Amino acid sequence: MLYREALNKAIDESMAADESVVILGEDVGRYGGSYRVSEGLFSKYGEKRVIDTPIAELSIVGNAIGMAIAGLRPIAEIMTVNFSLLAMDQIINHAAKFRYMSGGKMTIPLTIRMPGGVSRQLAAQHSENYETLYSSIPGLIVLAASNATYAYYGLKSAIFLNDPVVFLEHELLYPMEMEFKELKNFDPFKAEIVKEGKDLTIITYLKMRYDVLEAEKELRKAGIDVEIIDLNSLRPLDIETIANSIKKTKKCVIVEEDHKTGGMGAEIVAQIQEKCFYDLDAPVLRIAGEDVPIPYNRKLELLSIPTPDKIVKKILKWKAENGI
Amino acid sequence: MLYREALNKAIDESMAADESVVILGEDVGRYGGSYRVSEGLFSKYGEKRVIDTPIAELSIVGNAIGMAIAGLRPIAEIMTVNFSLLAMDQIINHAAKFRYMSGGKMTIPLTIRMPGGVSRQLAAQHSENYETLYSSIPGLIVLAASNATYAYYGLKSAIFLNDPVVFLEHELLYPMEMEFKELKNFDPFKAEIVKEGKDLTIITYLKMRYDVLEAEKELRKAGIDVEIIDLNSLRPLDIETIANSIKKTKKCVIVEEDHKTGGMGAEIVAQIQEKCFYDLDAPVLRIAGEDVPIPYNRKLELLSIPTPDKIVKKILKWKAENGI
Amino acid sequence: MNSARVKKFYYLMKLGREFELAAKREYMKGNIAGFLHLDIGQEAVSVGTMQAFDKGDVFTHYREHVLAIARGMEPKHIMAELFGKKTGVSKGKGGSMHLFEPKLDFYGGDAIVAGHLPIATGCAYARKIQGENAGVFAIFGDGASNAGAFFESINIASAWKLPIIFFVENNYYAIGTHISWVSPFVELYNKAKNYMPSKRINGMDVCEVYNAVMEAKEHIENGLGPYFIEAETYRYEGHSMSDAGKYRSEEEIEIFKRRDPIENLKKKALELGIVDEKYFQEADAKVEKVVNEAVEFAASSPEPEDYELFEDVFCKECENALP
Amino acid sequence: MNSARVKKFYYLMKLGREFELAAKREYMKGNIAGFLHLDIGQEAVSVGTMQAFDKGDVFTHYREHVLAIARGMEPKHIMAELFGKKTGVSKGKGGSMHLFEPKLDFYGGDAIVAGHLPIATGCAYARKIQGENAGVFAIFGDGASNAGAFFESINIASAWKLPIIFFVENNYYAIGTHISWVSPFVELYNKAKNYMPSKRINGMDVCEVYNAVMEAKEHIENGLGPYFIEAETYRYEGHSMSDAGKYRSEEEIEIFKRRDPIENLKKKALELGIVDEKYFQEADAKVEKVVNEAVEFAASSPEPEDYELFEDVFCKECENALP
Ligand SMILES: Cc1ncc(C[n+]2csc(CCOP(=O)(O)OP(=O)(O)O)c2C)c(N)n1
Ligand SMILES: Cc1ncc(C[n+]2csc(CCOP(=O)(O)OP(=O)(O)O)c2C)c(N)n1
Ligand SMILES: [Mg+2]
Ligand SMILES: [Mg+2]
Repeated sequence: MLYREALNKAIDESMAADESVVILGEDVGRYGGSYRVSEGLFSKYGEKRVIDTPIAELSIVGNAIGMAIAGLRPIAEIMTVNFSLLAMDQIINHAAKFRYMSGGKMTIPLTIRMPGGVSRQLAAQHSENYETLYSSIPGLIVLAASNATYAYYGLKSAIFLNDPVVFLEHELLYPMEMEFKELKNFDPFKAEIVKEGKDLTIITYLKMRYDVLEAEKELRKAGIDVEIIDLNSLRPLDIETIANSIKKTKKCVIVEEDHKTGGMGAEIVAQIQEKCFYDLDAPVLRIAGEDVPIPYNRKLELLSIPTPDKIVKKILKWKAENGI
Repeated sequence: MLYREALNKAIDESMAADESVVILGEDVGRYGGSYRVSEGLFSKYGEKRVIDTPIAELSIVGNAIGMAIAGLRPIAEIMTVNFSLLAMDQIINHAAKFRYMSGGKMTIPLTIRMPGGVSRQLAAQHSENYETLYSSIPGLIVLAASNATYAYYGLKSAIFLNDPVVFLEHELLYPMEMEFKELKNFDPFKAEIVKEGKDLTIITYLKMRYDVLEAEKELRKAGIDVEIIDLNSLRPLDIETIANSIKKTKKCVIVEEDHKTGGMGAEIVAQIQEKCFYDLDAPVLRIAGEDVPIPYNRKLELLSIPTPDKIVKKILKWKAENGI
Repeated sequence: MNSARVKKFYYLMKLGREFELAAKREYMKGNIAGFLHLDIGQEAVSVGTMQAFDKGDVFTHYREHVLAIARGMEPKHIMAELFGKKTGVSKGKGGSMHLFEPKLDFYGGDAIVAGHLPIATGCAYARKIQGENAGVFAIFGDGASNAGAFFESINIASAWKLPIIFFVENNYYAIGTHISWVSPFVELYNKAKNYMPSKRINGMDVCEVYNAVMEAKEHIENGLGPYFIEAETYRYEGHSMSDAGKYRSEEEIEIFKRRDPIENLKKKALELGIVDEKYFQEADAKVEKVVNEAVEFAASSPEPEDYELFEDVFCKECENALP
Repeated sequence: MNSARVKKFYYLMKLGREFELAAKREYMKGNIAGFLHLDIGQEAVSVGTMQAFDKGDVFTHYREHVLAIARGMEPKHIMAELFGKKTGVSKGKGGSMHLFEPKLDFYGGDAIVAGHLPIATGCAYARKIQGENAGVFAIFGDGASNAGAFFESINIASAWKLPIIFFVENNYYAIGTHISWVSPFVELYNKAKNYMPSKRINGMDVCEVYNAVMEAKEHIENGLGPYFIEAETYRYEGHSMSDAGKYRSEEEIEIFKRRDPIENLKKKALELGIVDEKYFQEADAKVEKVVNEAVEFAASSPEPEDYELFEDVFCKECENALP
């Protein structure tokens, strides 16, 4: 199943099952979504429930909050995470706070989908990972789908949770063919152990999962038995799964595409050292994007983010430096 | 000197020295600023340079960027940091990226001042610390003034730097009478060692400086000789000063008012463990705001943020737990 | 002028006024803190609108006590909220700026200027597709009419013919900023008139406000799309308790005080003989009692418990699902 | 119609068209990547506006190659930027969407829809207080006319009587969304007409565009405040290279192609006898040469060096000051 098909299936089935589910965003309707995620939904569910909006992100989210208050379950699509900055006030000051500041009276069952990440030469204004802008906010749930299975189950969970969820997708994953696993039990907040291993824990999420999987092959050749954890949920963070792994491996690397400073890695390191200080054999290594806006030129673009090759090199260097 | 007077003096002298310095924001002109920071400037410099804007934060920052492009040195005041979410797109997608994406051709000498923090019972939409929303962004400089001396010198530096600076102030500090030190050499990016000590490093910034100073008195009574570092600059982070202190004390606590998850503390911990892993006797302790929106009720509000009393208790507990 | 209606208007406006005067006193005593925005002078708007718009959803900003009272919220639960008590409408977590009561379709209480307008617009969209024609009432200040959120909302509401009334309380000031400095025109219905029927009314006259909203309500109920009303009004007090309002001349304030909505309604009703003096005395007495009870209730109510700090971040079901 | 001017218009429009056709070819070959938005069909707007607005500051969005050429930027440096080369106008860091040239007062190249409008407005404020009356030209699409940033800008420009021309290229589509679905009216000058002089023109006619901007320019230069022009136009291609543009009927595209700005200018000039066939042949040959040279220049230019990744985050002086 393609990644985007899994998302489409989750939305389609949710809309079929529950009349109150609606989707809104730029080009989500007649056009089928700029990444084809909402393809076919307009003709199936009609213009009332599949809503083409103007280019007005503040209103896309604001309108969706209003719909949620009125009893609908809106899925707001922000065309890419970059434009979500325009909707930040609605997401943070409104969606995330209404329940609390009303003493629990307001319920905002809202899903905000955002494609993001460094795609291919889209330059600084179209290539961002802003996950920590959301994962640092009380009142929000932040999920990040790296694969078709989680895309499907995670998005369905998001739609039917009664609280606001920021649902992150990665632009390079949409056309990828992926294995789809039928699940009996699904917990959207649980990290996935992608591969078990005993020497080293690598924590990652979204598209970097695949770069880590590539890197793992090389590391295996170098005799390192890696355990790979895909976070799935960025807020809350499944620190249990992480801590259990580190108790076993004693060593941890975080691979994220986002700029290093202030990225997800920072919070993960902070929680790890709180939970596993005495378990660690070496400092946690953060492999992340460089602290620069993303350049257009392909060579520079690739230099700005982790690649399988760089992941391997950095890990080997770090091991050598720390004598582990 | 009052904290707000130091800020006023910095703006006043900058405007007197350089015609291109202008200030814009809601109520900054005839009203004198909602925290009286721009008092007197309207009558002195006139409406062309002291600009009362509509309530349109996106435009306040956007307009200021345009002024900067035209050769002015604008100081944009966002009435409080909470409203800066509306200007996020201009700050991050524009101010922070224009230079890079133009290959160095565009220069944006812009200062964005933002009062923030948990003041007194202003509730969830008016009580935030959003510093990591900015300190995680390449292309921005983020300064945080905890005292009159830094307020004055730091703001002047910000105004005359040729890159965009987010300048954070704390609402509770404005009316505080503070010592003002004349400085010969000033580096806005250097952290301040507020107090030297040998047993324990406490890192803090903005209003928490004063809570830490209070707590220090108690800790001293308990025989702990604390070193206190006030960051001043949140991006870049003066990790040298931090690392040097930890090499000496072997123990570190971070005190921040912001919500713990994804706060400044996370990045600081991450950098500390990168630089000082083998120096630390215990995990770095983060004392921070709780992960909830800020409640109106005073008792709950105080429970949601660090106080001198809580700082002392948490440090003593942490010491005991780690046998240090 | 209908006698029963005038009585209701008078009672609610008076209750609003006295409630706020009491709140002001309690603020000075330190029983209320934070930002307290008084509606004094603007009661005709709060009462006239809510009496006319008696069904449908209401979205408002932080200057909202009288609106909430006129909508039917209990004064004692509002006062308790101002006191930050557990018995407050938002359990003491919201305060003056954040009154919410879904049971009355009253949705805050938003302290981000114009922030509630896209939300109200989205709610109107939902009501339209749900086939509920009572629609939405969104009220905001002159200052909000310069915000992107406002403009996007009138554009969308008009494009999609949504059942929503936009009601701007033009009291000329956004804190210390006069609308004429920051808007090309002071008559704000000009901002909407290309998008929807728009009119300017005297917001110091509760009957005029009531009639205008009744008309607007009919318009939206008939599926004719949005409607815009600008009411000229004035706040006698500063912007909030932390503002002395010194940027306005005594004369200007006097001019509006002469148009006081409560006094003038009473005078007119007496002149026309539709309500007698006795009613007003009784109403005033009742108001006094209700307000006193509200203050007592608030004062004697318990504080929230410590554990409540961590409640209401998410709904129970989510909280349980979370690790 | 003045012969010299017609020649200039023709040459620049043709250059724009051929430049973009070359860019399209190079994109297919893989020499250009990312988002490439072609202006084909809209050249009358890009050329007419820039020929009229020959002083002052220009702010634009991502569909900008022809505008940049008409402003005087070297085609080869633009093409090199599209190739991501060190010799590109933005050193290969910006790409097609981010062309900047402060020497020509040409400020991008903004890929956030409507994001450049508050910036242009602030620049106009600065020009006003600096006493430079050439003012500012801000161009954007129909899609941008629904954004809060657009509305705030016309409100502020009007309130402060700023020297700025707002120019909307109404090509009816924002990617696949027709303006009629998301705006209450398709004639977008209605959004501005309460705020400033506003008119709608035929954007397929370069002379009409030129004349309208000349008129607007006079207006802003005389300190009369902002001016709004809506030009009806059309892009023949999809939104960007990743969009096939299938949401539009062949007929619709044909109707506009019949109004092609380049062909029609040529035809008219020949009919009127103000420019002869020979000029057009020479111009076409020159265009071909310039475009070929641009492609060769781009192809043979070096890539940026690795270390450049870390340059231009801050200005040198700041970089040195930073720890
Ligand atoms: C987005 C935003 N910016 C600034 C503020 C600070 N602020 C609170 S009320 C206010 C003035 C609003 O004036 P108006 O809309 O006219 O309403 P009024 O207070 O007159 O009822 C301002 C600037 C805010 N709450 N939200
Ligand atoms: C704020 C924002 N939202 C969404 C996008 C994605 N996007 C890029 S171009 C575009 C359509 C713009 O249409 P229009 O303004 O009519 O200009 P045109 O492309 O027709 O020239 C959209 C939605 C964006 N770049 N910025
Ligand atoms: Mg007002
Ligand atoms: Mg368009």
